[in-house]
Amino acid sequence: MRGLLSTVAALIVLWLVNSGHYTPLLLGLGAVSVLLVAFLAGRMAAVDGVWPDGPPLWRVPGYLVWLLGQIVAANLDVLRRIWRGPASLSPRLVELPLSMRSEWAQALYANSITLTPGTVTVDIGGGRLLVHALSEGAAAGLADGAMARRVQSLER
Amino acid sequence: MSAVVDGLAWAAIGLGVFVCFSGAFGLLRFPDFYSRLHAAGVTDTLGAGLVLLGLMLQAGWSLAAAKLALILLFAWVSGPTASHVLARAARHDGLEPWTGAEGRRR
Amino acid sequence: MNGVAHAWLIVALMMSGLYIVMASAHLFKKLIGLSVFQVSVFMLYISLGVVEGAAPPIVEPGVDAYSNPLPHVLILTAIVVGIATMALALALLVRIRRAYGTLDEAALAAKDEDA
Amino acid sequence: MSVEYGLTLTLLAFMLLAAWALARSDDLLAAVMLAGIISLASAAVFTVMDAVDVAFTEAAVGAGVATLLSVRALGVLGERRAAGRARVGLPFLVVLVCGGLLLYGTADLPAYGDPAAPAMQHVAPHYLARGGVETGVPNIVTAVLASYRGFDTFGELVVIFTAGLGVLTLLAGSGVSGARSEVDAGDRDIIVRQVVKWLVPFVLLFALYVQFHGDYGPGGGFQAGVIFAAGMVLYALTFGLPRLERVLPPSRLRLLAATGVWLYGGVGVACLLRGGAFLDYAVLAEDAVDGQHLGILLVELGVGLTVFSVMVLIYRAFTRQRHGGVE
Repeated sequence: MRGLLSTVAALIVLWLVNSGHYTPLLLGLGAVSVLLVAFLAGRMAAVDGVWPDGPPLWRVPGYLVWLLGQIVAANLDVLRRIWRGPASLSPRLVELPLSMRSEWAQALYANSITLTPGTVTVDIGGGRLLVHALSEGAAAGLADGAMARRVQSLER
Repeated sequence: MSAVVDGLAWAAIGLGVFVCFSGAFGLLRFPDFYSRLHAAGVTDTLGAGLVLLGLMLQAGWSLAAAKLALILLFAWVSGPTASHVLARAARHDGLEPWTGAEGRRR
Repeated sequence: MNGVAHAWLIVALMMSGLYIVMASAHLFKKLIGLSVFQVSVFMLYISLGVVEGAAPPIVEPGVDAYSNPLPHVLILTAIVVGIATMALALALLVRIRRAYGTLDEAALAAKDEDA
Repeated sequence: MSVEYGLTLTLLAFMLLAAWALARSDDLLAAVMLAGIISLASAAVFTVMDAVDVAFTEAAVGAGVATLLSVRALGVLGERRAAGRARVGLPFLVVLVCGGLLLYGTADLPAYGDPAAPAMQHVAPHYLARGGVETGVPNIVTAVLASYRGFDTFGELVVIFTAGLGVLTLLAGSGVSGARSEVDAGDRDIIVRQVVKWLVPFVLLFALYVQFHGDYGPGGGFQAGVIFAAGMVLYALTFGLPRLERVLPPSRLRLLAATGVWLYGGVGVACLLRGGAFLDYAVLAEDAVDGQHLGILLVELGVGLTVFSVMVLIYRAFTRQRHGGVE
């Protein structure tokens, strides 16, 4: 339920940011739209059993800033390799343990890995993560577990 | 808009275009499907990010800038998911990754 | 000075679509060719409504030159009608494939001869 | 040559390359993807040409729904390659002659962006000058679509509805029952499930935003309907068609599709009953402009409802087919 409530809050923000017309008519239509979507989202969750869930909102900006730094650093590394050519690659598949409990944290971790170029999550399941890394350095960067710890701390 | 902000905006857009171009170049240059995904990731993340940052600087403190930020957020959520789905489909189809010079020698 | 070079390119694209429709023996491929043809018609239409240096036809204070909205209206609805009719064509292909076991033009004609 | 024109030409040349690759390829899936690329590039061309509403629609329909439906249909057909021998000679000749004549015809076209072109002389100046005042809607495309040419649009909506009926009729009976037709959600992994769970509500709300802001910016019922349907299809792709059918029963969808057409026509009849002409919204309220505004809002809603439900129904009809194309 908490997930659904934060979904509604985010939907309201989305409407207000997109709209730019704050007349009674459009605000009313906005309210009806948000309620309709929330109703449908609730129905979907009731049908498939997956309720929207996520980290506490105040912890998100800190993680995003950290992730942004990682993304830029990883991009620079891959850019260098692009211009040096395939000889600079040493691609490999590595397995990582998946230490998060909740599904959203596992998905967030997996997508954060893919979002930093140089590493792509290939498979997930059975408490493990299969990652394709472009180089030894990229694989080692994941193996040290800094990102996993950050995502885990969001869970608490 | 001040000349400084305008200059920064164009610098970001120019840099973003260069990064996107590099990503496309890598897409052609890298040896196999999986490594090409990384090159595409460069375009998706930093390339798109820099171009949108430039546009946000041009838009100034307005709703347009907020919408551009939303676009970036959307791209950063959907992009890696798509990359992952592609990689997973390739793996399940039995496509083996290229492992570089050592792999070829073996 | 702008010319009509865009129209030449659009004609070339249109002809590629037509070529795919005629040259390919597979009905699905023909349909894809048709959609390429369709897109180029849309672009030719829209290009007739462009006014150099004008704004999109959304009235704003302080703007006095807009592009022609009429082609936009016609093409906008045509696109959605296009997907609906394309779905109809795909459904027909499904039925043809069920009935004949092939989508190859020559094979279809041969089966019709036999019947 | 202006920058915009150069951009248009570059994009067109790029599309021509894609079309060339399409003509040469035997692979049907590749053909679908190349057609999708051409479609997306054309959306960019429309943006450069100031046709923002069209670009929006083309991106959602051509590059999105059309590609998805084609891939679905390919799966159902069980065809991978256009194996048959292609003819070259005669088609090439026809294309050469036809293209030559069209190129000859372009000599009479006005230059790109010419403000004095014949197309700018007739009703367009009136729409641009008076549209905003007469309908109270700043987006002239919406004003023309829903009000000045509202009768045309009604026709188009009925075409979409009829095409949807056609697809359902053609594919009825040959489908398999919902439970077996789609892979179980267990097949989709955690990442996709979680991302889609978060994304779908935002896609749906964005569609509603597009629906109700068509008066002020690019958007309206056609785009909103397609985007709303895309959100639902995204859900079905991830969690399975049977689950979508529990959220949105097909009988309800069929009802909605008809309701949209009824709503549009009903607004027209309401205008008649209040002493105006069919679809002349001015009589709907005390003030003519308010009436126009109300009428446009309602018919756009009708368009959105029908387009959305027809798209989802079409997707469902294709998804329920047995794969491989055999009885």
